[in-house]
Amino acid sequence: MKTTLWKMTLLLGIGIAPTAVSEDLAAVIQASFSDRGQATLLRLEQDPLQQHCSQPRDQPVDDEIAMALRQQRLDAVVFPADGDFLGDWQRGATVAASGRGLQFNDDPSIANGGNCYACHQLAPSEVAYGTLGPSLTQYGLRGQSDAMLRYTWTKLWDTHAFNLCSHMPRFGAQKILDEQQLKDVMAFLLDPNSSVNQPTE
Amino acid sequence: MITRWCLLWLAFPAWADEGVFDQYRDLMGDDNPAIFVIDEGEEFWYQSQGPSGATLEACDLGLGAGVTRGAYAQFPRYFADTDRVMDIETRLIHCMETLQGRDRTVTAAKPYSLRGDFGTELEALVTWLAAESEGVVIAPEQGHLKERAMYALGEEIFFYRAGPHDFSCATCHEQSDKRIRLQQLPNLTDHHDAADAYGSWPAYRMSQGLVRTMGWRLQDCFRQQRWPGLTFGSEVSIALQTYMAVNAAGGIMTAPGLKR
Amino acid sequence: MAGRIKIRAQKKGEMTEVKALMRHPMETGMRKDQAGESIPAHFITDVAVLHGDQTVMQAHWGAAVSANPFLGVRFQGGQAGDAVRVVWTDNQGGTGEGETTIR
Amino acid sequence: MNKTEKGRVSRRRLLNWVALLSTAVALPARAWAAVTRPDTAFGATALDQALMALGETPTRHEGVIFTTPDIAENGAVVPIRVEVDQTVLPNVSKVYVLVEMNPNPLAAVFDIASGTEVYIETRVKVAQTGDLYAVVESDGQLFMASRETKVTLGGCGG
Repeated sequence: MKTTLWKMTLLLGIGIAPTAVSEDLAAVIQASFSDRGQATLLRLEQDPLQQHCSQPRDQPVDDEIAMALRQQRLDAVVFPADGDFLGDWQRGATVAASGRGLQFNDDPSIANGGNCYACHQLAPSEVAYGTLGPSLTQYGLRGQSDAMLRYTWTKLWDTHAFNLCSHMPRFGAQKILDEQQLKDVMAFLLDPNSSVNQPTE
Repeated sequence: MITRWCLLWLAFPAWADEGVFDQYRDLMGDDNPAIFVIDEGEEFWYQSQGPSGATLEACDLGLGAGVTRGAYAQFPRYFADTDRVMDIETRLIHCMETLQGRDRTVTAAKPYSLRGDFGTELEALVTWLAAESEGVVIAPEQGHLKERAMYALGEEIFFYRAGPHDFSCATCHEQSDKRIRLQQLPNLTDHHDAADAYGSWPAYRMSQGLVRTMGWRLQDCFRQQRWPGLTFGSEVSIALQTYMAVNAAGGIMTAPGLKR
Repeated sequence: MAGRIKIRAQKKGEMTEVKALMRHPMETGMRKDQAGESIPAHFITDVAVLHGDQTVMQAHWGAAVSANPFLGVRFQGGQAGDAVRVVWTDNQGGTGEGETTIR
Repeated sequence: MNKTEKGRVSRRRLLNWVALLSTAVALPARAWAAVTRPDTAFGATALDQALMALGETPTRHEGVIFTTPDIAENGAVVPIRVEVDQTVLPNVSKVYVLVEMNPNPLAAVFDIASGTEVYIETRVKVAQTGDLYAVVESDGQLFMASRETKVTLGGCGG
C-alpha cells in the first residue's frame, strides 16, 4: 500500500516526473544538437508523457503511473468552444495532405499540416498513404453520435487519453493544429460527402 | 591510380520496393550515378592537400595505415589515438587534420552538399570507402568498453521521444512492414531490416542527384522529427550509427545504394 | 577537364546496345539554393553517339532530362572491339566525352 | 513480405563500364548542334504549343511502343523507353519526348540515323502526375503514344 500511496502523491504533483531518463543521456543529447530557427534545444526536454513513453518496448510498465497519466491526458482535452465539432471537409483534406509545419526549415507563419496521409489510408482515391496507423477509409460510417464526435475529437486532440504511448502526435494538446483545423479534419473523417467516405471504385 | 571501372551491381533491399515500385525499379535497371562519386572519392584519397601537402594514404581507418578494403564495414569503432569511438566521417576529418594539417573548423563546416551543390569531398570519400567494403560482412567493433557504451547510448536515444510531435526514431523504425506514404520503413530493431538499411548507405538519392551519407541521413531525419539541428560528428550521431551497425552485424554491405 | 561518361557497349544479336551514364547536374535554372539565390541553368544541350567515326544518333536535350543523365540506344552491326564514343556539349560551353569498345 | 532480394551478387565483373578519356578530339557534336535544335519547341510552355512548333498535331499510332512506369518513386528521375514496330511504322527519323505538366513540356529530341534501331532509353524529370508523350516522325508525318505516370509525394515531410 505504501508504494502505491507514494506513487499517488508523486503523480498528484504531476510536475515532479519520475526521472526515467539518466542525467548523462540528457546532457549528451543537449550537447549533440544546436538551435535551428524555431526548433530550439527546449524541444529536447521531455514532459512526463514523453519520458514515460521513451522506454524500449520490452521494459515493464508501471500500471499505476500509466493509468494516472492516461487519466490526466483525458482530463486535459479541450472540446470545441462553440460545441460544433465539424468544419469543412475539403479544408480538412488539405490539412491531411500537408506534411509541413514546425520543422526548422518551415516558415512559422504558414499553417501547420497534419500529415495524416503519412500514416493512414483515408480517401480511397489517394494511393500514396502510409500504414503506420490503421486505415480510416469510410470512417464516416461510424456516424455522428455525440459519443463518436467526442471520441474522434479526443483521438485528434491527444490520443494518449485512450492509447497511452501511441506513436500518433498530440495534434491539439501540442498545438500542432488549431481548433478550426481540427474541426476541418473531423469533417474530412465524418462528413458523408468527404472523399474519405466515397466508395472505392 | 586504379580507375574503378567495374560496374557495381545494386542489390535492392527487399523492403525498398514492396511491389508498388517494382516496375519503376526494373525500368531503372542497375545504372547508379554513384559510380562517378566512387571515382571522385578515390581521387580525393590520393590527392595531396592542406599545408603539409600530404594525401590521405597514411590514414588509419582501424585496419592499419592506408588500409581501405573492408574498413567501412567495421565502423563505428574506438581509436586509441583519439580515445574516442568514431564514425567514418569524423575519422576522415581527423586524418585531414593530422596528416594534411587542414583546419577542422573548415573541413567540418560544410560536410554535406546543400541544394545547388554537386557533391562534397567528404561525401565522395565516404562513397569510395563504402564501395571498398561492398560485399563485406558488417562487423562493427564492440570489443572496447566505450564501443559497448556507445551502443547502449544509441539504444536509449533511439527510443527518446521529444519535440512537438513526440517523435523518436522508434516512432517509424521499430515496426516491420510499415511505410510512410509509399516510403518503406526498415524496422531497425530487427536484424534483417537493419542489415538491409544500414548496409545500403551511403546511397545515391534520385530526388537530389547526390550520394548522401548516413551522417546526413540522421541529420535530415531529426529535421523531419521537428528536433533542433544534429551537430556533425556528434555523440548522438555516432551512437545511433553504432546502434544500427550492431543490429545489422552479420549482414552484407551493399552500398552505395540507389534510393528515392 | 571534360565531363565523364561511363559507357557499356554490347552485342545483342546482330545489333549493338550502348548504355551511357553522364556526369552532369542538369540544372533547370528554376531552382534556388539554400541562401535563396537562383541556381543558373546548366544542362546538356547536345549529345552524339558514334560507332567508329559514323554518327549513330544525335540528340538535343532540354533541362528536363534527369541529373547524371542516362542514355540507351541500339544500332545495327558493330563488331567486338569496335570503338563506340559518346560526346556532349552543354549550355555553358562545357563538353563531355567517353569511349569504349564493343564487347 | 520479404520476398528474396533481387540478385544479391557481389561486384559484377561481366559488364565493363570503361571511361577512357580520349585526348581532345574534334567534337562532331558542335558542328550540327546549332543548326537543327528546335528552340521554339523547347521554349514552349504548354503541350499543344510545343506540338505545333514540331509540325502538325500527331496522330495516335499503335506502332509507337512507349514504356513508362505507372507510378514513379520520384519525379526527378523517371525512366522511359521509346521503341517502334518497324513493320507498321517504318522510316522513323526523329523521336520527341514530352512531359505534359512540365514548365517546358518538350524534354528531348532524338535524331535517328538510318540503320539505327528506333530504341531510346533515358530518364526525365516529371513535375507532377500527368501524361508523358512519345512522338515520332516518319516520312514527314508525326505519330504518337502517351501514358500517364503518377508522381507521388514522397518521404515523411511534405
